[in-house]
Amino acid sequence: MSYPSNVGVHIPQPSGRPGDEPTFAHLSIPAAGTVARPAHDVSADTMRDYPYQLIRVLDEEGGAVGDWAPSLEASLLVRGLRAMMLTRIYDARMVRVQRQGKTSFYMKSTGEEAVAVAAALALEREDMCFPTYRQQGLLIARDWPLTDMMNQVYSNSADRLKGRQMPVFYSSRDAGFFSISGNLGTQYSQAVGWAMAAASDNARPIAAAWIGEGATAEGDFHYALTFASVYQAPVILNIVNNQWAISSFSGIAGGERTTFAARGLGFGIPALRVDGNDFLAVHAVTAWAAQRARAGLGPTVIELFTYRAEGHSTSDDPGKYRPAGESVAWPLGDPIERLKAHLIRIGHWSEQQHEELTQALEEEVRVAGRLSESFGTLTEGKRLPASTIFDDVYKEMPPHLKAQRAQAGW
Amino acid sequence: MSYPSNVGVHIPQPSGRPGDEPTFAHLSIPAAGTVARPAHDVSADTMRDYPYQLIRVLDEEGGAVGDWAPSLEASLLVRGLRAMMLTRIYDARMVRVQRQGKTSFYMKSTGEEAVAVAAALALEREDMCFPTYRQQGLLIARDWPLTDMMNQVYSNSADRLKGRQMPVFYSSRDAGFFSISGNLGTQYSQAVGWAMAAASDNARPIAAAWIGEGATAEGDFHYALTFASVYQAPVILNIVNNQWAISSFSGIAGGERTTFAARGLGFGIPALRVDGNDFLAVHAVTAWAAQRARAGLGPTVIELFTYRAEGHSTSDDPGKYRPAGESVAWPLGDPIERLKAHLIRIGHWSEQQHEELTQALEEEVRVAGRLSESFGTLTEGKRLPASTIFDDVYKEMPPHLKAQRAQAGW
Amino acid sequence: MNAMPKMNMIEAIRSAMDVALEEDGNVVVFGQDVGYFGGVFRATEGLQRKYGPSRVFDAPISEGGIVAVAVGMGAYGKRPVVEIQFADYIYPATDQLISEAARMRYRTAGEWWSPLTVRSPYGGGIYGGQTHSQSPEGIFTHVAGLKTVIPSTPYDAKGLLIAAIEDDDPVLFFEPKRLYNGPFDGHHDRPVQPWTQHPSSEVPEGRYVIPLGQANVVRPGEAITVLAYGTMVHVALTAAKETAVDAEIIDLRTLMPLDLETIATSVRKTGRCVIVHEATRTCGFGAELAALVQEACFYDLEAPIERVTGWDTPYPHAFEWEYFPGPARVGAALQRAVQE
Amino acid sequence: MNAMPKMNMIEAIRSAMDVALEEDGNVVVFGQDVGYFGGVFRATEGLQRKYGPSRVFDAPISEGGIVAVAVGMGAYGKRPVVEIQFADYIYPATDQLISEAARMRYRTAGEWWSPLTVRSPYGGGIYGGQTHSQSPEGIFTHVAGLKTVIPSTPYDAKGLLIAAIEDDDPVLFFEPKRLYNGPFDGHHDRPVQPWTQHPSSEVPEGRYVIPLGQANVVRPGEAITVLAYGTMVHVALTAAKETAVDAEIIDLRTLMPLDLETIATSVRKTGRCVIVHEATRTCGFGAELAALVQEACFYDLEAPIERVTGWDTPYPHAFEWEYFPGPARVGAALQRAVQE
Ligand SMILES: Cc1ncc(C[n+]2csc(CCOP(=O)(O)OP(=O)(O)O)c2C)c(N)n1
Ligand SMILES: Cc1ncc(C[n+]2csc(CCOP(=O)(O)OP(=O)(O)O)c2C)c(N)n1
Ligand SMILES: [Mg+2]
Ligand SMILES: [Mg+2]
Repeated sequence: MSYPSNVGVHIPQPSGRPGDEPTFAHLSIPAAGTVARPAHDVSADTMRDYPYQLIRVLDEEGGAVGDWAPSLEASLLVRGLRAMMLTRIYDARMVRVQRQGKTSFYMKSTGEEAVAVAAALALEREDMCFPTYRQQGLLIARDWPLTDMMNQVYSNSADRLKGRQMPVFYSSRDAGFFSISGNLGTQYSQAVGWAMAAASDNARPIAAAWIGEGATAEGDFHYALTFASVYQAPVILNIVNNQWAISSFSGIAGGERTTFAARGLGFGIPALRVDGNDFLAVHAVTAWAAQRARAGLGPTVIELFTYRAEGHSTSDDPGKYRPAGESVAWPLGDPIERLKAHLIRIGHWSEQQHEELTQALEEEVRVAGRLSESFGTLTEGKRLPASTIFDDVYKEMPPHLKAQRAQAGW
Repeated sequence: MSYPSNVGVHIPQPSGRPGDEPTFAHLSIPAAGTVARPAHDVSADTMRDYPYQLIRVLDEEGGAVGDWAPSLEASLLVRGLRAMMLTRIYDARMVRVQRQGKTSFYMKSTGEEAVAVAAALALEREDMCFPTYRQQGLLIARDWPLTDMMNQVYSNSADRLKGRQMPVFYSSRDAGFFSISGNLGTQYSQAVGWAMAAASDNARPIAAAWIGEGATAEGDFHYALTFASVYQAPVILNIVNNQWAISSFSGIAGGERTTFAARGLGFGIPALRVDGNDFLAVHAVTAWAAQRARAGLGPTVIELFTYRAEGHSTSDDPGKYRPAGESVAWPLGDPIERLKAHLIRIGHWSEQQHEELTQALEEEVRVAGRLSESFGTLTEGKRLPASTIFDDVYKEMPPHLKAQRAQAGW
Repeated sequence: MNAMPKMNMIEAIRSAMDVALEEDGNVVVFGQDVGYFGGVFRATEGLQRKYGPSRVFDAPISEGGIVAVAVGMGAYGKRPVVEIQFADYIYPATDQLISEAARMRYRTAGEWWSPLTVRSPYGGGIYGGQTHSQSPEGIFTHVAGLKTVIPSTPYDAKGLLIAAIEDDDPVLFFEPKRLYNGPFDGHHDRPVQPWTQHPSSEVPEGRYVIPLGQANVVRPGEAITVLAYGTMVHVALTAAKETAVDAEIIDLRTLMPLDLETIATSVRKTGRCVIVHEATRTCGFGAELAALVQEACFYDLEAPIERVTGWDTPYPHAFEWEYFPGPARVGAALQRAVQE
Repeated sequence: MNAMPKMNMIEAIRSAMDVALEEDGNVVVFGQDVGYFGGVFRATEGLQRKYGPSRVFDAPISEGGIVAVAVGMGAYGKRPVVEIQFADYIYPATDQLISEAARMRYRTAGEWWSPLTVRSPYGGGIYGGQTHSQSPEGIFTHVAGLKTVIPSTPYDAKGLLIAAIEDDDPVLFFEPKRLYNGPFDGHHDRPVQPWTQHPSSEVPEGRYVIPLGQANVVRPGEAITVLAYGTMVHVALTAAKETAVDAEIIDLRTLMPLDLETIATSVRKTGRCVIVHEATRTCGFGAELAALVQEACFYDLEAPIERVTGWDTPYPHAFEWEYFPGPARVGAALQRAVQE
């Protein structure tokens, strides 16, 4: 029996399902370097065509071309490459330990590392990030200790979050990384409030927020764009369009009729659409938006066009809803391979250096992992006293919680 | 002491406050007839400039000019004129009776009559309307009995809504007028669901929804545009931009940076911006959107550019927050006067007919009022038994409500 | 007729929707990932293939939009069954549920109504942390116009869900996700036995209804009345077994409308009452039960009514079993109460 | 020092924000129409002129956005005080309140928190119909991490609001709009006396605090304990006067955290308890109070705890006085209870 098609109301369908040949023929991918770079202070009204373009810098040969090609120190590019590689290796180990039953859950960012890492390197360290669960690259690019991240994933005795949050729901005030919420979208509108507060103090830091294309359907996305537009908040509103929201393709989020960048146009917010697997392009658009925000010129919406190369999480099996090999067919390639090729092309990197760095990073992750596991895992070893579950509900524990803690026998 | 201005964060300010000269110099009002009318079935991508234009048909001399000028029977125009006049006279009486203490509250639509009346006449009788509290013109244009409306305003013994709703929160399934909610915006997303249901039955009726520019900041506005875009629902999404939301000018809703029609652009929904005080223009854009929806081509966003000529409600005093005489300074004039001038110009109306109609309508409202008051008012005369407050919470009254009704002694 | 099929709770819930889709062309099922994929808990698996994408489809990640659209569809004449992927994510829909669905019939004196069913997995015990473990029923039982149903077995789940879908009032149908695969007894450190070994896994293929508003005495007893629903029914049974307290255990099944008569009859007999739920204690549904029981049975009560519930904290990831009101805590309460 | 100024409740609330804005540069006040206009109930009148639009400003009609932005500002280090124009319109903000503000401190083990205050007029009696009359406090008192405060006099309103603003946890501050202009005694058919004739209208100009979590015995008595808050405190006083029942009337002032000690001490003395609130009964805050009182005072109770509340229906426009639990209904309950 062939799969039924809908009648009457339109129900979006992806380009393929399991058993089909993966295809991205419906995407038009312009060549790198074809989009002009406006001055950072132009009026949003002059930029109405940007949501329909795709800013790309790295070409097929690893060259950096066009207006948007940033002039960055090779050392910074190597830092970026290293952070992306470390993120991927970290993800791989965390999935392994989850499979070993040492924690309950994990979420990879494979194929999307540039989204977080390039942004982190284009922002200043004091800028506040309001991420989703898929921007662990921000913490890594800001050199946050892997062991601390692992402690959270393990909910172990050294977890600063006291075992309260699911794995990957990190929080680090010191790293300018806001607490991850399980409720999609809430961080997006909060980021605008943070940015409004900073602006009202005439402070230098700006805010940057990330949201998945799927979660743009939540009310908080609308609140964020509305308040950012009304109060011209210094915030970068990133939309990570990785084509999938668990089993739903981007058409279910409203991606069939226009781009997600166009959402910004609806509010008169300058909106850029960028190749999310192109480290240089992501760095360039982030730097542009940050300069604009710091100049008091308000928010920018950035759609990062990328692809979720792996399952949604360790609980997910993408083989159930999308064609096998879709990630291989993805036309924008892999962010690590592309930056690597560029560095080699400009003579600042080699296959051997790459191999050595891979080894070194794997060892770094192994060491961090051993140290973290010495503080326990979700299922074994040291853990915090159970009585801690009554802490931090309020700043001071009210009588009814003291009574309940006593009832619990702690 | 001069009024303080803000520092740091941008806080939008209107063009004037009490004591200032009213000015609309910041608005650019194009001449009538300057916007081209696309075929009803063009792709939304070809219409990206429409949100930034203003569709006008009636010129200063009462002529109907340009592509959008509809060819309508004079009799229909007179019907429209009559409905707008009746709406205004009805509003005036209801405010008088509220001032007399016969009811608790009232809301006028003065200056915005064309928004509802022209749409009602461009839609089919079976099309379902999801209005706000300011589209009473829909009921009147659909010849709904004034007495029935007044019974609701008085919450009297003949009120079909059993005195449960505040005045003007009408509901009429027979008139295709959905129940008014006190919670702003909720009807907008519901309309999309109604339209999706109709489409899935391949039924002919479409849905039309209205929302104030202020309420577009609610999540339901975002839900409506998202679902309408995803499922290509046959719905007309009207945004009534009457410049004010109680004391907040449209800039507080996000009107400073772009038009409200542009919100539709963000979702790839064709979006038109129209002179809301121009009966012919409102009729024309509504007919265009209805034809498009009925042809299975999905939703249309329409921004109706108009002005709230009076206070928000009988509880409001606009003199406290906007310049006196702003409604007189409003550059788009009065919808009744403009249609009247057009009818006279084309030889189908006269000052004398207008005067006679005014008299007749005032008498009609007086008669309806007397009849309604014979069923009681909020404060005097017949009312329903108090025991009815326990009805309709559920389809069948559950035990706990029977018990409470007994406790109440009814 | 051939042997009764065995179903776990997910299968029973799927079967209920299958029956409803089959019997009423106006039933539509939608929500996040419920279409092609069949839902993250597989509750709608195969239904899109069987009934087509216009009746079973994926929705945007917008709980508010999902319920709003369901209200609109209901006004048109459809009978929407929507899934909120986790009860923890129902909050963006509260305005449409409380201000719209719940009040539509009342504010229009019956001219419009909202015949929708909102399915949502609730409760903890799957290491879901604070955002995949909540039990928010007590927020919605406070709202006049809403009905709230929580099943504890596959048989009840199917009969109650069909009743909920056929009901012309808005019904919240919270599914104890910890029971999807088996009658979890509260001992997280022991293997869960599958539903197949439980008599209530015998579920008829076709349509049958368990009327809303009728509680079920799952264990008759003399010593004390235990009021529970969802996961806690099985925990209470375990506690009674392990403490050998002759408890009369009542599975409420429907929280609103509540079967107060069955409750009061039992408490008048036993003179004692313990209330068990997984939700946080303060202002949880147990508070209403305690208030009602002492109003109805004051002169029969021989001991204070005790509530055994989740603590008044968010649901902690690593310490969920310290949070969860398991057999030990319930059993201790039973013993305290009978010794009073 | 010169004579104490007289304030009605709106003036006292305005004065509290004035003090907070003056003393702490991080306090910001925003909400719909609160800026230039000063709020539809005039609570912020003059504050924008005094402190400038960057500290007191109008917000879009987006309750969810208002609270979300307040959470973000709180994370930065501001102390936001936001107004939800009517409590009936708080629902679009439930996700940000319940999932975010309430849990921020917990989920980050204290690394972040949400020091915001949400002001909102609640309650009926102004012909506001079902969408301008609600009392939703019972929904939020169920949520761990939120505090809920409801004043009953100008003096308390100012002291409690300053305490709420200075509090580092999120506080819902529900204002009984029927009391804005006078101590409404529940007799809607009689002229309301202004606050000026009430001792609690003497309100100091400057800063003072009424600590959260402390109830107030507004009328000592021996025969029965009455638990009330907001508007119902004055209705209860009227009922006691009119029935000559020697009731001890406790104004809770803070619902969460609750001053259970003051309540239990009183009930142990009187042996009887009536709970009064305007919100619908089922799962209202009165349910928690009844559950707690019977837990704490079971052996002292001589009669069932009765709840006098709004009926379990939406608030009807034309029949609000049939819905409202006025002095007659409260008085009857007092008499029933003392006669038991
Ligand atoms: C409010 C809310 N609704 C639903 C979910 C369940 N959920 C978790 S992730 C996810 C998909 C998100 O997709 P997208 O926003 O595209 O981000 P991605 O996973 O692709 O990075 C869903 C539906 C949730 N966490 N919160
Ligand atoms: C959810 C919600 N928030 C706030 C209000 C209070 N309120 C009623 S009307 C109004 C202004 C609406 O302005 P707009 O949407 O522009 O419509 P208009 O009155 O101009 O027609 C406000 C804030 C409400 N009714 N519902
Ligand atoms: Mg995605
Ligand atoms: Mg308006």
